[in-house]
Amino acid sequence: MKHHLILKVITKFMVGVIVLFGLYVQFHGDYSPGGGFQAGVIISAAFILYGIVMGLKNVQKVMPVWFAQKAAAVGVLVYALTGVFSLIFGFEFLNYHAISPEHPKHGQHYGIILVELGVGITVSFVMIAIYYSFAGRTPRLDDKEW
Amino acid sequence: MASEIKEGTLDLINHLPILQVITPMLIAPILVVLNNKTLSWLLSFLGALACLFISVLLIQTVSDGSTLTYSLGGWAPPIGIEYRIDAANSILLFLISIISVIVLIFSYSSLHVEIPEEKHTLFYACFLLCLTGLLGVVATADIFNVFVFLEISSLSTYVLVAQGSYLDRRALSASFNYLIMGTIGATFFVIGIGYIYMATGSLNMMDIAERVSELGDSRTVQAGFAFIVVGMGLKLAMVPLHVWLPNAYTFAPTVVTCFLAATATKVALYVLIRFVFSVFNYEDSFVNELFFFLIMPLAIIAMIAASVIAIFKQNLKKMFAYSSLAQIGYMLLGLSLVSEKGLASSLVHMVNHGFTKAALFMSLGAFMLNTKNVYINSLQGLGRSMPFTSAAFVIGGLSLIGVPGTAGFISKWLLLEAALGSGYWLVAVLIIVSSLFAVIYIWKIIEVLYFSESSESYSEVNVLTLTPIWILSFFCIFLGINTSLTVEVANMAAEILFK
Amino acid sequence: MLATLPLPFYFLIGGLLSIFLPKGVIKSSFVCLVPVLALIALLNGTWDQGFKVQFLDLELNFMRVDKLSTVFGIIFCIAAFLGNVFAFHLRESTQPFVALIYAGAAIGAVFAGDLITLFVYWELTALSSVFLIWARKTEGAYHSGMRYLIIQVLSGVILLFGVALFYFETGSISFVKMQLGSLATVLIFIAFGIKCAFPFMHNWLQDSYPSATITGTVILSAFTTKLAVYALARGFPGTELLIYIGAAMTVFPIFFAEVENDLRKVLAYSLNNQLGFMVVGVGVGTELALNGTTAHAFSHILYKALLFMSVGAVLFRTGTSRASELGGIYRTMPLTAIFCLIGAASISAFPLFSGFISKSLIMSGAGKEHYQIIWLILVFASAGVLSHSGIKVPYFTFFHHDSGKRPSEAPAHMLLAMGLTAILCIYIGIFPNNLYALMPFQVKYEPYTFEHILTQLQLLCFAILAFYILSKLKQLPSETRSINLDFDWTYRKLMPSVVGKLLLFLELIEQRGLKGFNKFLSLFMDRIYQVSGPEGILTRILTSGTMVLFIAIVLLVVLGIILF
Amino acid sequence: MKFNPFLFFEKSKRLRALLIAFIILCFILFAIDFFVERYVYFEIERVYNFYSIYGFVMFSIIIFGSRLLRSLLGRSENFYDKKAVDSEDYPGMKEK
Repeated sequence: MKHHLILKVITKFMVGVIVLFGLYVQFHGDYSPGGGFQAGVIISAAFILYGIVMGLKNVQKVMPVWFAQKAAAVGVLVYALTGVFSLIFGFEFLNYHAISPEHPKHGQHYGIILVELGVGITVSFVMIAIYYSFAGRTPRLDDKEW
Repeated sequence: MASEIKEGTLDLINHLPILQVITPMLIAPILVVLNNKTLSWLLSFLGALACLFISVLLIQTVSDGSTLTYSLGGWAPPIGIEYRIDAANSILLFLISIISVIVLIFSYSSLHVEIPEEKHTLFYACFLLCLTGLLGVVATADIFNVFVFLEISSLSTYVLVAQGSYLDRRALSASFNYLIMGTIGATFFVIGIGYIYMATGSLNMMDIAERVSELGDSRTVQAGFAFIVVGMGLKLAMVPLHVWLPNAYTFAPTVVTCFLAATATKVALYVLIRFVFSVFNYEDSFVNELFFFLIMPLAIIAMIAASVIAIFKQNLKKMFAYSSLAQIGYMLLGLSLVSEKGLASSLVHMVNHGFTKAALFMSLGAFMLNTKNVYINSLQGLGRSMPFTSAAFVIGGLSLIGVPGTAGFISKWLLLEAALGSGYWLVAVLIIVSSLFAVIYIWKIIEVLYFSESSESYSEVNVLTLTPIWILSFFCIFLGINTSLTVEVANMAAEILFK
Repeated sequence: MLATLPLPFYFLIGGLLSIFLPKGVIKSSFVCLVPVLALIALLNGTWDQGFKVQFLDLELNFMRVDKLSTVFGIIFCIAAFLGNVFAFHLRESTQPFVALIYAGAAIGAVFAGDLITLFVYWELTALSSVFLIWARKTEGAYHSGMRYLIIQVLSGVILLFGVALFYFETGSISFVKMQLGSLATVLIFIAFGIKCAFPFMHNWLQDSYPSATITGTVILSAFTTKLAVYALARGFPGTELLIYIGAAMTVFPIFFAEVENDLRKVLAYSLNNQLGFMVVGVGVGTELALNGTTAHAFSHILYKALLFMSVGAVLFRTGTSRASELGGIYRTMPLTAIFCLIGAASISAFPLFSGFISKSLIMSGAGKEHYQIIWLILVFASAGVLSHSGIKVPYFTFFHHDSGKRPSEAPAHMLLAMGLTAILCIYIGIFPNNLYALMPFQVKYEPYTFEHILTQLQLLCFAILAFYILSKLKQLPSETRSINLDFDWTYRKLMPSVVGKLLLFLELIEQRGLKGFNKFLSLFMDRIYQVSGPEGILTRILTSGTMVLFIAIVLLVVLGIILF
Repeated sequence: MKFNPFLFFEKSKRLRALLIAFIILCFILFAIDFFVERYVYFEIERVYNFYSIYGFVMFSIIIFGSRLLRSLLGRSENFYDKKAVDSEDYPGMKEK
């Protein structure tokens, strides 16, 4: 893709904007349409776009495979630990009141943000990981051997 | 009970229903983060052990016929997600947990042969997610939550089945087929849920049950029921919808086959039972008609046809996959009698067959560690060179046939009792006929194991591999002698469901 | 503690322990010791309350001890002991183990107070005993054992089904007297009948006993059929049908036994004939007749074991049990010959031998109830017993024309086993009251009256005279290596050929049919996928596609059923 | 062999003596029926020397009947199968 100069330049501009938009969707999820899932997809779209235009090697310099995998797991952990957090403090699983028992409404607020964060992280990195495994797949068998 | 939870104090006993589900879910990502082969085995094992411990506590709590509810996030049931443990699902939680523990012990040595080393961590993570899904499906009382957990378990199952591709590339197409069928099943299921939600505006089982009875004769609800039956029929491999099962079981790694055979189809069947009894009204004519005109004939066809097919299979994993279809037929038959006894026999058979089939598949796996394949001819003379594995296999086989003193006898006896109690003489005869087919295919293997000369000599597998096999065989016998755990809880469960 | 342990567990535990003992004297002694211990436990045990176990919602009783079961328990323990002494020379694991399990199962079935327990042990006798046949380790024995196993297991399955029906009809599973009449009891009756070798269900006996190992046959001969007799005596006493079945059983084996070449098969037929007497006794069903059945089973186990032992010892030394290849062996195996003669005298019911005092109970039982034809048949059968077991077996084995074989005398442990059995046979014959004291009912019967001895001797001596004359006239059936078709022809020859042809036919239909179906299917699919790519892809889509088609059909059916 | 009563009868004279003794016994049994009043279950038993005659005749019937049976049903040993148990020798037993 050496000669796709325009694409490359535009991409470099776009990536930051997309990520920013993703973060917007992420953190306004509890007020406006959006949330972790959508945000995750948008953010991963930035990386995937970068990968498509710049090549798999380059995007993997930015975002190594191992990191994508582990980060996806961390996302799930964030989600689950939020729930366990309230459980440890004697509330039901995922009862956000635990985060701020004096002000349950605040607790709700923080809780949702945390959970959405977990979802967002998981989705974005899982998307990236899926893209990696599709793009990085070299067929082990020739077509004839099938 | 939800109301008993005192806010602000850590009291894990009250959180058992949710802990049962989230323990493996928490461990799975930790494994991926740590990314260490041995550690991930150890952690998953400990996690499964914790699940087992929790399920035992749960079974103790509910074995007096009480119900344990838990509202997620503190939202009261009709709106929030409710977890609801009673005798019926506690027994399944126990089955799933204990099988996962046993299977994990086995995986310690067998996985090296079947899956490349670098994938072990992810395998265990996937396995735990599958466990989470199955436990979640059983524990929850929210029908959409059922769907979510069903998908968690199914998706991880597709991945687990595909891992067999290291030894046999056909695992990929088997997994793909399973994926297509499973997805259609899940779609149907969710369509069904949609219809129900449309008609009742609720997702909580108890709530729906009330509203459905108020609605009276509603086409929407009935169509929903049809979709759910077909969707679950796919997941539990009801006979014409079973095409995915034999290949998936055959080509998946042994660990996965053991686990799936013992739990996955049972969980789907449990969902069906739950819907029939807790969501819909089993006395409604459309439910009864469906059971009488469709499910029972299909169950009988499965019992007979699958057993006959099993006789002719040379690949033993495939043979037992077909035998599983037949056994699912027994369970469906028990259910389709729509009687308390029939339902109890179904539940008991779920547990008993879970142990039996796991024992069989696991000993096959142990044979496979030596012979590298499970074609019947490659087992020649192993009865002498691998006496312990073979003996365990024979015990499992006897239990599958339903020889008295084994677990299989109990459930077949109960099923016979139920069939005769409902006045289906012919069905009772067919149950026995099907058992005789089981005698034939088990015998074929015993003959090869003990009565033919081996061309090669193998050594017995190591103790760590033998232990889980023997635990399962022990259960095959133990549950045949001491029936207090299974039969009493199942009777209790049937009573609750029939209320 | 030990005294309350159910009796069969002695054997089952002993059997399991025997696996771990070193092969040889230790193991052999151990398996001889177990029955003795069990016998002591039985004689001193207290099971007045039974040994009850709750199973599902049923109450099982492992130890229903009354007079009837005790007699059978005692003789089974004795038989197990004698059989194991006879098998002392074995240096292997399977047979001693199986012998104990088998004996334990038979004893367990005898003491079973309910039908479920009975069924469990019923099947266990089949599953364990078949290994005594397979221990011969030849292809023929394997197939024979297989036939045996199938028939025995079939009996168990029928029993199970009968028991299940019985339970639903009566709500009880206790094993007590039943009436023929409902399907349930008929099934149970048939199950008993198979094990008891009723006519047309008898061939497993003649097929399998001669196929077992030398020691295996001795052990086999004691348990299975007598267990069935016990079950009939317990469940169907006084069923008139049994009289006619029993009478038929006494008659037809005589002719087969007379021309059979394999002496162990002769004994198997003779066993069948003896069972007939017992079955008649059960059918008559009076106290006297039931005592007769029990006593006859008791003495029969002993003398039949003795006969099988002596023929077995000859087989052990010469390698054959064919009448056509034996003869003149008395020269070198005199003790075995004497024991064989004692067994023969016992089975032929010579006075002072055990058969005399037990068979006459049944005969008197039938006589007192005025079954004249049956009585005549039984007398005829008595002459028949003499012809094959009393004369043919010892005569062709030990005397007759010299075969030139000069085997050495049987080993010491075999002689010991035979000697003990022979002593028991004579002891019972001389002191019948000791046996009568064990009987389920009070007996007032004196076998040794002058006229009884006289008539019996007349019958036997003139039968022997006939034998002598006929042999001088060269009218006896010659011994040649041959077999005779019996009812087993139906399942060893007829059924395989019919099934084989049927399978061929089905295969033909299947091939034709499948071809047609495939053609139809491919035409159908071709239409749909006319534009799809090459064959390979087409077929792959086809499989997923048909799966989905199935789903759609099922959904339609379900919707159809539910909505309309 | 130290003890063998059968060898005693190997001489044909002794065997003949035994035979004669047996025939005398038969004769006595036959004759004794004149003097005995038997308790009977059935009338047929009253027939003079019923048991002797019945024994003799029935034995003969058995012999001839079984010969008839063999002529009808007799087959060669490997009728069912060449390796059937009927025709095989007992394994591991060389004639000693």
